[in-house]
Amino acid sequence: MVSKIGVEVIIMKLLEYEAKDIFVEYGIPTSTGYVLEDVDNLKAILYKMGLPVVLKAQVLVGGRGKAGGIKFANTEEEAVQKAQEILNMKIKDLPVKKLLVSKPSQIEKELYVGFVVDRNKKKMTLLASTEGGVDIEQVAATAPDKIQRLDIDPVIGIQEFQCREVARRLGYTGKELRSLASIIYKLGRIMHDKDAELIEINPLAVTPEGFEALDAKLIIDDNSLYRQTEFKKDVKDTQEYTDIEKSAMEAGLAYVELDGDVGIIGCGAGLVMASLDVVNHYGGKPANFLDIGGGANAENMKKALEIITMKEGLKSIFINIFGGITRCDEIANGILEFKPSVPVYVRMMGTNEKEAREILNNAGYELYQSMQEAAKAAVEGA
Amino acid sequence: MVSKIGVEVIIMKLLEYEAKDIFVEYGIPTSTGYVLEDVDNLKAILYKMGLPVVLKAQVLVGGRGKAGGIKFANTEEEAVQKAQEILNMKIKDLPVKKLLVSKPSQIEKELYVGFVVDRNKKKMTLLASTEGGVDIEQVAATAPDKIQRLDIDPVIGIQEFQCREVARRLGYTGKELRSLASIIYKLGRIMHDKDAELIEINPLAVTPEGFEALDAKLIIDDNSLYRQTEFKKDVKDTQEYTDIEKSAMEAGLAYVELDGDVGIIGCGAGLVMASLDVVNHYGGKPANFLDIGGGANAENMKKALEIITMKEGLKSIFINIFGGITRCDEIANGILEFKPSVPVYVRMMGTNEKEAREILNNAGYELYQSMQEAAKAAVEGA
Amino acid sequence: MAILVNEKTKIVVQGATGHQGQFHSKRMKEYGSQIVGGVTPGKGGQMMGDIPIYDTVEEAGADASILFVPARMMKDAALEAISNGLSPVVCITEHVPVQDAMFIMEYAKDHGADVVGPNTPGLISPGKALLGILPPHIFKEGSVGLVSRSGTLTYEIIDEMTKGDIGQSTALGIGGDPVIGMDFISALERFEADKETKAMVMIGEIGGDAEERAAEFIREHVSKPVVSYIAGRTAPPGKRMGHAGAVISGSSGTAEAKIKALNAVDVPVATMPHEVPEILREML
Amino acid sequence: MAILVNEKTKIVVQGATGHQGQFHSKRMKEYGSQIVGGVTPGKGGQMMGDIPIYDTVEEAGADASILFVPARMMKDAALEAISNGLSPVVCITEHVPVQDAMFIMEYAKDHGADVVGPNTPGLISPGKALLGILPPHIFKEGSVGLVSRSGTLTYEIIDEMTKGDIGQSTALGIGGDPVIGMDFISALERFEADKETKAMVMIGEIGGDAEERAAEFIREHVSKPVVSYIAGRTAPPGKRMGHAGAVISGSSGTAEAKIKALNAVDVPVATMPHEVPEILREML
Repeated sequence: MVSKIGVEVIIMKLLEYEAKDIFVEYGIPTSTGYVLEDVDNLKAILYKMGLPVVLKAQVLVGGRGKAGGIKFANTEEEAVQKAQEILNMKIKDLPVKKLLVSKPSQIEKELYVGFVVDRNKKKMTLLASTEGGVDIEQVAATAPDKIQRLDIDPVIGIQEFQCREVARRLGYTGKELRSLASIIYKLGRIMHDKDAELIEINPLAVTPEGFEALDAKLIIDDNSLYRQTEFKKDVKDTQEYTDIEKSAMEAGLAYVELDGDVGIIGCGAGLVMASLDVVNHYGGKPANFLDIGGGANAENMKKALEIITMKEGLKSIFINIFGGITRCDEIANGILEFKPSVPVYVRMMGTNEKEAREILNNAGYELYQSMQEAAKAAVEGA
Repeated sequence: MVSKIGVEVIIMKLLEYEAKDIFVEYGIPTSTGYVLEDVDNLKAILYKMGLPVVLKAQVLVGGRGKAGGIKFANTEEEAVQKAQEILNMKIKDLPVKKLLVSKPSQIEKELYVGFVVDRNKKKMTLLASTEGGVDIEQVAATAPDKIQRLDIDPVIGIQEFQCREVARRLGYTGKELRSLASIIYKLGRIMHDKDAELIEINPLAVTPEGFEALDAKLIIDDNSLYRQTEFKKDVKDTQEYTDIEKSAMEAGLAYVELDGDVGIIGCGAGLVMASLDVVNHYGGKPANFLDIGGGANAENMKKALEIITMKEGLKSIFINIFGGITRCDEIANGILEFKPSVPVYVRMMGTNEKEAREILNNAGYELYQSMQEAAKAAVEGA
Repeated sequence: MAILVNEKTKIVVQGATGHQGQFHSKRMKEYGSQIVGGVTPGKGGQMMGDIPIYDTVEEAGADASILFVPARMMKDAALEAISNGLSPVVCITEHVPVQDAMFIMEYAKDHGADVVGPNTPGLISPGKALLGILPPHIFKEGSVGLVSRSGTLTYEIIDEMTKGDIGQSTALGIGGDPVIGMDFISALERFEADKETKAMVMIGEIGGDAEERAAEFIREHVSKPVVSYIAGRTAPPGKRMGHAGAVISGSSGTAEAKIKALNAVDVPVATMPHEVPEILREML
Repeated sequence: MAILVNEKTKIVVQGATGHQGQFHSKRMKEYGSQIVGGVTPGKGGQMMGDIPIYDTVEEAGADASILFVPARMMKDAALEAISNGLSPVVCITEHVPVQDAMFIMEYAKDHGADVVGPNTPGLISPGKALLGILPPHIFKEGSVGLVSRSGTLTYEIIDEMTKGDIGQSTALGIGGDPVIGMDFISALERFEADKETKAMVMIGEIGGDAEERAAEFIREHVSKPVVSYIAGRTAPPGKRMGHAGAVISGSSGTAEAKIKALNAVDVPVATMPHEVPEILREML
């Protein structure tokens, strides 16, 4: 979810190079390099760095390697050509806007180290494995004994000795144990200091020079924005979202883009998800998830309609409101403020339902009382 | 005790204005002003500040007020004259080197707020009282119910709500409760962040503009020097110690200056204290306490003799060594390296006692086996 | 009976003088909840209607607390309630940083307090007490215990239940955040122990494995009938569906897995919300 | 019997490879203590004589720990020992920051571990085990338990005892810092419970009120004879007499007050160290 504070929006996921900057700040040995937005300066950089180089698309979606977003180059010409190729790519529909140029490392082995928030234990938990370079969930599924876990007491915080214990359980000893423990400890400090939800080094390479973070993943808890101001960004400057998603963020609405043609607006995440399910049940394909939240007003409703109609190929709209704290008449007034070009099917119940009915009926909208009926009508109207 | 790291020595107690600088950094409302070492710029300062002013000697010993170290001035002439008076003063034998010029506050009431290390609870403990401006121990003795206490869990740390609870128990409510709670919280943060052993605002004045810290006491834990580097000072730049004490600090020896004429050197604080007591028991007056510590070497012993003989009026020296880890022969060699002008009475027992005896007998020293005998001889020889 | 809160529970409202706090304090009191006071540091001594405002929780003499404080003040306010021995401590506020939530939960565990939320509509024991922002008029006193990760979806289902004359012992929203206090298991455990409760409804959604773990618990410890509904059957992976906790990560957290786990322990899962009371009626 | 440590106690030495650690590991082992290993992170796998060195405490399989680590590493190392269930954890190192000491003690309390020190010479159960830096040759197996805030002063008194043929069950230095783990009371409590111990010696000094509180405890809970010595009768107020904890603050912490409190519960206090065995002999 995205929090809105003025026009600034927290972008939770950091790009590889952004996360690596924080690793460097904390003294974690990290493979860094230069970040480019075009190939203009690449030759000068190659002159400084030498060859070969590795070129990595800076994107926020996974599967970058498989999509061809990581390339090696041995000559200047190859580097320029491949850099241009990457900068021209789209990975999972998102254009690549930045590129990280690094020196390839001499990899002897790849480890995995990361911290996650464990919902069940209500603690931040370290996961570490000697099986790095692959998805940790895959390791968890196929070789769970290869993963070392450590729960961090939220009141006491991570302690250095715990990191040494983990490093030892991974099979390390002596100097390597100290280096690895230090990396784990620093990673845990970042997790805490920066209010991260997830931090990951995958792979953490073993090289002849020691450990080195080859990739970096860092997701900041958006609810911590007020104290993690360094991560505030204007939503316009981000890569992670589509234009409609960005507009929704700016309006403070929870929006998820989907493939179908029935637009869905509701109040409360659970009810909107259920609306999606019901539309699907009747053979419809939801175009989106849009939650105006509990206690929404007319303005929120109007904005929601504006945003939802930005979607191409939209054929009908299903509005599902259960008025608990939300007042139905307020929402009805919002609906009247924006007239979409596709039919709108409204289901409203609860607080001030009667007033809402009158408002909408006068404006020519039909009101449904049950979720199923309204969903069915929206599917048929699409 | 004083730690020595290179030639730098931690000076644990901060002067009023130094502590106030930290208060200001943390946002505690504080009565500040200008610090002077002579009266040259006083007129210019008065021009900026206006009159009247209060002039306060910056010294590390208590009882400054009673000693005349705090004076009010209503005119420029008065200010210059009184400032000069204060800068010419000695308070408890220490010359006043700095003066704080502040605006007098309109005091409606005086509170006390401070944190101490509670040895028994093994926690930092807040003491707060509406009876400020006097010694808190006096309040504790005469009106213990006027003191609110709060123990801080060392693992969890101080929480803001606890400070509000204390402020309420002191009888405050509304806005004043919030201000007072905030001051208490910030004070607790300083205690923790700066590794303080003691922090005190006495008095914390209630003025028409709100609370204001009129005085400030802050003692830093010398053992935290390695991480509290801002408090490192060269021992030469401090006011708190006599020349002999400073020399002892520089040599890394625990030294306390006393009034008598029998110099006392021993290994281990408890044994040196006992040596003092025994000398007293036989009618002698110890000139000092000097602990060369466990595992001392010849060089430590030589330094100890050099330092102890700096004391004027010294008449004899009692050296009391129980060799556990300390090797008696090592100490004996140290004794030979410096020849004081007063008689030396040595008692040695334990590890390598025989070798030590030989070394010292050859050099003409007499060796005692019991502490009492040696002490008695040193008293008689004084 | 009912669980967690009843007509005798003395309730303090932390953050009572804010917009939300004022509105809901009045509403809870009107419903019959014993609101003994509000807390807003700095506003102690005022009266908000007939509700006295205090600076600190310890003055109010309450058993339980509900919090409407801003997210950034939640940790301190919740610790205050817990430190004063209150339970349950119901955190309505959304957007509480997850590290603060973890700290609160660990502290609560050490002090033996129940925390509900954060990001929860709270709870209601119909006819006895409302300790939340749920619309009380849709509830009806009865013998079905309900626990849910969702707010409005709960109202939807409650409304259908009440219209079908199926009343509730207690209905509890556990909150939509990844790290929350009471979870399905702790609620089911109490409903199982509560004599008044004859059956339970568990409303889940995608994300995490709370429903799977609840299914395990039901197998071992629950003798009363349980009906479930899981929202997000058709949600795509990798997207947060409104709630911070409602996200399918890789293959984990899908509705499918949850439904399978529940069916495996003989818990029927309704396909659509309005089917819940129908299934319940068959089982009661 | 003896308290805290005996011939069966498996001991790990943290900070074993440093100058002090090496010297005392060897010395303790020679005395007969069961030293099962040393710990120095980064040096695991080495041998120090016949003592194996590990990277972590959990590898050593010990019951108790003694720490020679630098002061700035004490907190982490002590937490490691405590977290691994070791007890007692004997912190020899001096100059440990008081905030670190407080953290260690709170953590130890939560984990039920006994911490001795910091800034302590450790302890010895003569004839059984040495877990400290005390000079073992001056001790003699016997039935007097000794607890002390001071190192060399203890040796002084032990030496007189041994020469007077009064042996010791266990002798324990609790450390000269203001914040320490085990104190007089916890030591006296164990000596009282230990069948082998027939009498106790308590060596105090100026500063704090540990002796006064011990006197209270003796009145209520100690049936065996106790003899005391208090160092610093003639120390001036406001000065730290070598130990960080040995300071008279205003009117509190004086030797006079301590002696008075002890005499009030029929504990004789020797005027000079050599009188301790004389008084003991009368009482045994």
